[in-house]
Amino acid sequence: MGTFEQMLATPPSWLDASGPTSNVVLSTRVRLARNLRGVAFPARADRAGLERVRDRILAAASAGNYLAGALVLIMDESSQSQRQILVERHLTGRGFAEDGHGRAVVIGDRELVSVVINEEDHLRLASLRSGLQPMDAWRLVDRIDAELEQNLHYAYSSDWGYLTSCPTNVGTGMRVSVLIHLVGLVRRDRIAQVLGSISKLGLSVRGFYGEKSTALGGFFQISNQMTLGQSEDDIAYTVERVAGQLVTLELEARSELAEKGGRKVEDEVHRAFGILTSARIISSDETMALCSSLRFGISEGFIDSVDLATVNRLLVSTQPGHLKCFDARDPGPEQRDRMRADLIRRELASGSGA
Amino acid sequence: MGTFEQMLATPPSWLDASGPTSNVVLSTRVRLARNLRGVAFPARADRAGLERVRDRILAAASAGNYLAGALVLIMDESSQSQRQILVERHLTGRGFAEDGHGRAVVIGDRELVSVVINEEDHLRLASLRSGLQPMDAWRLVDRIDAELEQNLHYAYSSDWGYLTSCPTNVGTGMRVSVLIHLVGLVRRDRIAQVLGSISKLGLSVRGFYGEKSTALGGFFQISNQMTLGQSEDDIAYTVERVAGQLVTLELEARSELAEKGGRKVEDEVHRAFGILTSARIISSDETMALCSSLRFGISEGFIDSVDLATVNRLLVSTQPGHLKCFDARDPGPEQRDRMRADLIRRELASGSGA
Amino acid sequence: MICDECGRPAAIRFVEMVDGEMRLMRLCDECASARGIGLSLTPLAGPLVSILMGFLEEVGAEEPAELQGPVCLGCGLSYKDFRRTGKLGCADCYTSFEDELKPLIRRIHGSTRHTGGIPSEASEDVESIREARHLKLELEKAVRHEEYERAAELRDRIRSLESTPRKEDDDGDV
Amino acid sequence: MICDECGRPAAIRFVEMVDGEMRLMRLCDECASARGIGLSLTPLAGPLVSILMGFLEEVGAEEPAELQGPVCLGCGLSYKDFRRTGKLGCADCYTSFEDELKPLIRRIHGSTRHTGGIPSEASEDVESIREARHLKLELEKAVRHEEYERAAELRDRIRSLESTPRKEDDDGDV
Repeated sequence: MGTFEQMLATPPSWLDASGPTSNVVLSTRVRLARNLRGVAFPARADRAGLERVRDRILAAASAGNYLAGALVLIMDESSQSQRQILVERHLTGRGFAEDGHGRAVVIGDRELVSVVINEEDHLRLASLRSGLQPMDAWRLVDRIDAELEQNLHYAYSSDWGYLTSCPTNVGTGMRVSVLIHLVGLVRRDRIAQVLGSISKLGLSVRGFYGEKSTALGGFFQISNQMTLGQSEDDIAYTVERVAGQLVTLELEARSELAEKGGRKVEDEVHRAFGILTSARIISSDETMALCSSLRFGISEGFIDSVDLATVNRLLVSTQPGHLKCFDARDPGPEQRDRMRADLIRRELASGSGA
Repeated sequence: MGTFEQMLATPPSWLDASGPTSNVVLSTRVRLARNLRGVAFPARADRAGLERVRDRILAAASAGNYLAGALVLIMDESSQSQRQILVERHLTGRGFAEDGHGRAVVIGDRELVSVVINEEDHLRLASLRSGLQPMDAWRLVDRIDAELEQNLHYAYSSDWGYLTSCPTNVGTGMRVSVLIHLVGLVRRDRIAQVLGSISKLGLSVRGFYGEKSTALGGFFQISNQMTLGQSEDDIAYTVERVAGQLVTLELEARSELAEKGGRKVEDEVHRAFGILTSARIISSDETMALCSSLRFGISEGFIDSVDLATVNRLLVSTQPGHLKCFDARDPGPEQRDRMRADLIRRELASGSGA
Repeated sequence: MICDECGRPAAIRFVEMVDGEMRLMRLCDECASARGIGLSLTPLAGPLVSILMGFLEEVGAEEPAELQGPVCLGCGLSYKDFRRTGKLGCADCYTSFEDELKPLIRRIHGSTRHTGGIPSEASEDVESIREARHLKLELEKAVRHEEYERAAELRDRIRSLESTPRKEDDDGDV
Repeated sequence: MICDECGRPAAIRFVEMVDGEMRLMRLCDECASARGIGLSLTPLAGPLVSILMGFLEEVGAEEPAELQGPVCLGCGLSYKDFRRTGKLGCADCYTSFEDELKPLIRRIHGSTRHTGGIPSEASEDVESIREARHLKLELEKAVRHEEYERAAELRDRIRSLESTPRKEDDDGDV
């Protein structure tokens, strides 16, 4: 079953850079939003109702094959910093870090699958995998979904499909997100054009954590905007196809960059590595920007003393919540910048290999 | 006797950081300007006259104890890049790198003493030593001067002392210069005030190579302005005393910086080291600035994997002329920035010890 | 209008989607360009921006019930409340506010008809539909790998499964 | 007046001393502050700035000989030429231009009288003077190290050496 601490000590599998096109696509996430029939959505349900929902879903999860041995976190019993860590690991949304009754999270081995209970919807089932594999991730959540359905009755309408708290999720309740690193397109000044076309294809773009990290380091999240009117396969395949095209464009841009930029680009990559292995104080933003250069350098063969998985893990482990967990008290931003620098030096020194 | 190449391969002793207060004062230089009686100064002498002057001085030098085994460079036979190297090693002035007949340089072991012939004056005898030691340097050149006088007749007036081409050198013909690293005073914003007082004490201030390096990295040259009306001892002692006060002020400023700046200062030092050991392209200006941080870091104990002498040598060996000599053709500025980065990585990797 | 980041006067306003959660953002020029929005407002927020602009208008003080529009019988949520929060209260809201939601959902999704998966209990032929769904996946893969013989075989199996007509009159259970 | 660094209009002018060589520099505000001169014009150039400002005025076209002032009989250098280059031509220039050089040298050095070392041949008591010079050095060191007994001894030896009067009437050999 495992504990929160064990989970924290084990890097999530989606950061291990083992999946297809991992040099460009960090991870793929597919989540399904579901609500139980006959119970108000979490925002308008009472405490007793939410706890009943939670217990029904936890029972259904433990009855299936996929989630039987998973870690169960009851959020009413969890600390603020545990919740923040869940957000930073892309397991729950930011809203989940705030208070709310009856909440729980079920986390499968190495965070490959998770069930978030009583966030915006009663149930959000997700799979998060390394590299670009929307179809495979969808296939996995679909199987688990089918298992859960054996024991749960979902709110569903034949016109509108699965009913969700927010109309933006109604229908399939499915959101496919790809965490993609477009440093080449940003550098070659083609990112605005490329992201512009993506929005015309019905996909939306956000930053690494959906916020101002947008511009930093060229990390983006691409996801489907529409959840109604298309089949789940179509949605997954559209994201896979568009992201695949992005990968092609990005790799072209990187080659151009490495060729035309030549030694200047190599210089920048090595400087980024030098600063990461030397700094004693470093902000989250600078870390993101330097890790971006480092990922690019590894992908283009300029750096071979550290691997992609190590850099990927840094992107998450240097977030404030993860740093906090090393210290009983909240260290505050200044102390965090020091702890972050210490962590990065430690990780890059132990260097390569998961 | 040695060759130019051997000289080039052996780091000058004045960079070895062995002298007093070497963490602040890189080196001390004392030079005497002398002209032979009855011969026009170099600017107005004809070729035959200059060659006679040169040969008389070379003969006098080889007759004494101090310069008998020294390297003799006949500049009419030397390349442009050899001349540039002499300038960068602080052996001759910039004007010497240009054409001029009858010029020669006599360079003692490890560049501790040198005689420059037919630059602005017929003869400029200099000693360049590590750390702050104007009195000792003066004592050494005075002994050699006495030796040379056994065989040379100097232009001298009892009113105006030794006569020189430029009236700014008349009298003692003596210039004492101290190459001093005031990074702490620059950072603590006290440099303007401190340098202002120095000029009131009759000393002048210039940059590392007398040019725009002034502001870079806090390297300054302090030297006496007046050469007439004071004894040589007074001149040497004034410079020693003022420079000694500067050292005290600088060390105070560094301690304050390390204390008040705390981890931020340590961070900056380590970043400088990280960039120097990582960059693939680096300009001369950036090198100067980063070496300044590194010297400060070594002096304050933040860095111990590299020693002051190594950093001192980089300040000279990364100059354009020195880089050129690795390549038969002039590599041009871009290629030089690459060679400089390669050299720095190599030197810092071999690290500590002379 | 005040910038959400720095408190200075805001210049632009847009809706950000975070995990399906709509957030109305107001930013000043500086904070907007710091977030790269000067460059990519459109890609960041997509076509939703203009659509939702009117929808998410904030309401001022509480208004009398008769002015708040329809109220859901299942959970008591008023449509006005929904317009403020962007969140429905229960499955019944979809029927209670059907007239209001239809045009909104069409603007969001370009469709008002679900064509995706069906819960087992809501479909008699769920197994064949699930099967067809996975075969389609295989088909895509086969085509991508240029295994056209296998693709042809998969296509035929999918056609035969889909010839079983879908139950269009199933109401679901709301 | 054009900036020596970038060719734009120059704002300040000063004399820089490089190895005893005077250089008239003209810089625009930007290049001046890039060299840290906005901050430290005075320390960089010292009191020489104002003194030499007039001295180093550049001359335009060549002027007739009678307007060029005195000419050195030793090397033929005109004083006007010296004003342009800042360099004398030979030891004789010091006597040929004595009247003109005296005020200049006083402004540069604050003195017109050499009190330093003497070539062996120009002094009969050169050995005692050299000796005294080195003893002074020792004395300074002794004082710095607070070895006052030794300092007292050195002081007495220096006094006895310096009591030998210096030959004030020695003309040197120019």
